[in-house]
Amino acid sequence: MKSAVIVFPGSNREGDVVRALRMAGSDIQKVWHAETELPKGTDLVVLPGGFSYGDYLRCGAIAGRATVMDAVRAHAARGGLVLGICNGFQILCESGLLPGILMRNANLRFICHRQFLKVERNDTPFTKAYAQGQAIDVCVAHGEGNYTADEETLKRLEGEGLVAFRYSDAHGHVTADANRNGSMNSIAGIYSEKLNVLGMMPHPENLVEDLVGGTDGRGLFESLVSFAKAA
Amino acid sequence: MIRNDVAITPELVKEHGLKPDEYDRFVQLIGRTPTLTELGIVSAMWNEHCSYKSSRIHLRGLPTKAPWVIQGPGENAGVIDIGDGLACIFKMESHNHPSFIEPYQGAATGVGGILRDVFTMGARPIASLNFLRFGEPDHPKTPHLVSGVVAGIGGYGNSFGVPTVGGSVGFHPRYNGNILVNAMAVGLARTDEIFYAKATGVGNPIVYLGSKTGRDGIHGATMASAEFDDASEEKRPTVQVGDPFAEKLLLEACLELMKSGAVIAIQDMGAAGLTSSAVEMGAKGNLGIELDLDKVPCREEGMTAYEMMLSESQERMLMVLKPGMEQQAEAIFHKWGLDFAVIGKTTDTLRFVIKHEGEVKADLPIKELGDEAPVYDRPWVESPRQPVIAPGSVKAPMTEAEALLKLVGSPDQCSKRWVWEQYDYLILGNTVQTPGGDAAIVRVEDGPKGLALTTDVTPRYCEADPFEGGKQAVAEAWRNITAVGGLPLAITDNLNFASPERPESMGQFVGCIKGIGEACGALDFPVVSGNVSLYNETNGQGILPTPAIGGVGLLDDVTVNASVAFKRNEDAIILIGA
Amino acid sequence: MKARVTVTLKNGVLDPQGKAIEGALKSLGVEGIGGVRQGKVFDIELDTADKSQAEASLKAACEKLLANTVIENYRIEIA
Amino acid sequence: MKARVTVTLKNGVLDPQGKAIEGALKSLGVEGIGGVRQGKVFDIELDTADKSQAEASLKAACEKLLANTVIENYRIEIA
Ligand SMILES: Nc1ncnc2c1ncn2[C@@H]1O[C@H](COP(=O)(O)OP(=O)(O)O)[C@@H](O)[C@H]1O
Repeated sequence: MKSAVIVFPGSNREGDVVRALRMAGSDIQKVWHAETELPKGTDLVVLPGGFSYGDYLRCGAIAGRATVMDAVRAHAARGGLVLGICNGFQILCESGLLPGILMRNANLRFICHRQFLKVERNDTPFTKAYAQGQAIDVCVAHGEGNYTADEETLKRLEGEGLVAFRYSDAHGHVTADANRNGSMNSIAGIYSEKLNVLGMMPHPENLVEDLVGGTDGRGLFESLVSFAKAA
Repeated sequence: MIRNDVAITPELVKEHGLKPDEYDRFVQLIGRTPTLTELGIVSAMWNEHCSYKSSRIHLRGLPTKAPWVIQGPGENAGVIDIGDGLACIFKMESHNHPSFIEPYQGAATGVGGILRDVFTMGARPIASLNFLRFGEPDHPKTPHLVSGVVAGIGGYGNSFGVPTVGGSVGFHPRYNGNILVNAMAVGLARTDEIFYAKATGVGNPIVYLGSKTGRDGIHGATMASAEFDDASEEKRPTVQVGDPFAEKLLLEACLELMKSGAVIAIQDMGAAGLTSSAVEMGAKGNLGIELDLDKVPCREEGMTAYEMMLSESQERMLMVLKPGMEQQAEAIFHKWGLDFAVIGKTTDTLRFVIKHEGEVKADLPIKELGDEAPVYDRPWVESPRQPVIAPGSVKAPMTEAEALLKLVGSPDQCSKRWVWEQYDYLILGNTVQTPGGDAAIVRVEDGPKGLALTTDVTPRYCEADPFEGGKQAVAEAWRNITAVGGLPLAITDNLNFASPERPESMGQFVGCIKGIGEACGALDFPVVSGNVSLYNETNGQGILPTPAIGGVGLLDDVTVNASVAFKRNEDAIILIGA
Repeated sequence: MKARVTVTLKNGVLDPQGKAIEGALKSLGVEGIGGVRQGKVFDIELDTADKSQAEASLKAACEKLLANTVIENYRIEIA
Repeated sequence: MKARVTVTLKNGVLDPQGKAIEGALKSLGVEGIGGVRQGKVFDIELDTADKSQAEASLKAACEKLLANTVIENYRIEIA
């Protein structure tokens, strides 16, 4: 599998996701934000975490309009896989690839902590390695992860099964306590209509080794690699 | 001919923080009355912060050498060899006063400054820590200061992309009017790719890199005295605002430029900005420096030479480049969207010459600005010994259970999770031990090595007995590192004290340094970098003597480490030590 | 030429920041605050002296970047 | 009663956000933008009908929370 990791000037978790992808067996190329094309044969585009352009206006707003995003949109339209993590999720929302927006956390603070996620479905290219309803242990690190969308959009996301992950407790129960940033319906990640684009706030790439906390994040990258190999 | 359009009055000299005898010394040195720009330059070079005039003779006593020390105090940061061709570069620095005035920006720019010190030497920052002291929790200012400082540290580090892995928070009424915000940064470089401030070669280009220069941080009192546009109704704020995004760009651009082989010398523009960075580069290299301020990228219109030389605008660097490499360097900086300008050259005159708008605004002997700075052996008195209290004579004020509850519920002892949850401590994927333990551990690249990092001091011990307190602070850092399985290698220190002009607080300073030196010597744990912050007091009330120690240790195999948590039911609990 | 662009949340869009500020003001003892909604202003210098050209530029700036028109409204005032 | 509070950076204070936006607008091909500085607006509902009381509350809100008076100015407009 070939992954293209897009690097914006203020990206800062690209190294983390490169490491996770490499461990899962992917080839990786970094792509500078000013590029107009993706490398030939790209299976997966990754928008990594960070503060793409300082994120002073709205997170991901400037990056969502960067040159390289036209190529990413074309890739997604062809059915290609796109994964946006944290700032990457914000960029996907700002670029129109996913609906809704990430607003300031309910307590207005940046929060970094371990967090369980309930896997809503395991029949997508991103989650085959997990069980449906499984609670996976990952971490979050963001100041603006409060998922917000209008009623209609929410209804559509829920109705069409496009919610990928929800904040939950260790048993997969979706509780108010587990939803620390205040996201609507405890949404931690969503898919595009065709299930080929995933945006999520938590960082699976930071939990791929026992030494640094755990391995529950691996499944996501392994799912992607085996999906691409099968295709 | 050097013109002087502003009369240098005793008041103006005083506003620049120079004592009359210091000013006389300067006049004698240059053989004439200085210009306003020159007065500004010398006030920056000879203040306590830059010249270490009250602390220098005492700091000389600290052990700074060991076989693994590559660079001790005197550069932007200390450097130690950690094997495999890798060096660990680290330093701690205070931003106490700015953080009291504007907690968010003060703390943020403190983090930015120390990160720059580390990457100026060619290192990529891999961890940061902080040491914080606030006044009483009930003091009306405390909540505002705490939330601003913590948010500022997080805001800068999180965006820059370095994990904040450790630190310390404490409260005491003696910090009511003077909080402490000390930040430590740790970076990694290859031992053969370390960069220094020393300029070499005559006629080499001096380039300015990073963000534009504004009127940030120019001293308030001098601001008022100089004739700026009276039209502006608001008093110009002197607060510096941090831009972590620009800093991240500066990091990447500097590292890329260093790789290209174009860099001869580099110095970040910290406090006293362009002045101290340029003087340092020249003086260290035995060279003169000539700057043409018309070339300096400015954010505001009509900036004077005085303002440019004293601006503390953040996220800026000064470099000496190999001749002929300017274009290549410029291309790298433009790729990262940063300013780049050749603003001067090295000379063989040993003079610091500043030109602006066709005039020479300053022409000073460069080495003397540093070497001839006043040095004081200030009077000090030994801190009075506290009586030893016989344990038997103390009556228990409460039961053990009550005491335990009170202790764990106290602001100093309670969990600091609410602080470090606002820091991204996981980014880079190498945090093996997170905040909340004795020392943090970060893996070095992909392993197998790891670094153990901690910041410590117990100020009330230093108040009770400076010598023992200084020793204890080093010992505690050493113990924290060994407790997680690391071999302690070296420390950085941040000596926060009250006014050196009061013999009692000078006595505390001297005592603590002696204690630190003694412990460092005994433990083979040298001091490789540090910072002195004096005059921490308000209305004659000094802070507790607070020499913060930042310790670094090495784990050869990072997978073999110990943590504070009890692991299993029925495990034996063993108490060791004297 | 100078202009000010004001970007505010559309009615009905939740504003966690405004809510939090409302709460904070109450706990600081500031009386009589019924509700708060936060928006942004941009003070913009324009290189042109032609008003209609300025308006076109500002509109483009708002639509392309300054406002997220899914959730935000914008208003342009040229000084 | 309704009011709007506008908070802007004082002259000379660095505005990293404005700088980033300026750069982005240029690279998006929006012409004629010379400079951008970003501020905040707060649209506030007041529980009172008494204008002077409202003014006092708003002033307190600004001084205590809405503006960082070390680096920001504020302006209150009551509708
Ligand atoms: N400001 C801080 N930043 C990061 N981590 C902190 C901070 N303050 C405390 N911690 C974490 O919590 C632990 C306990 O805090 P504290 O009691 O203040 O320090 P110590 O144990 O060094 O006396 C520290 O060792 C550190 O891991």
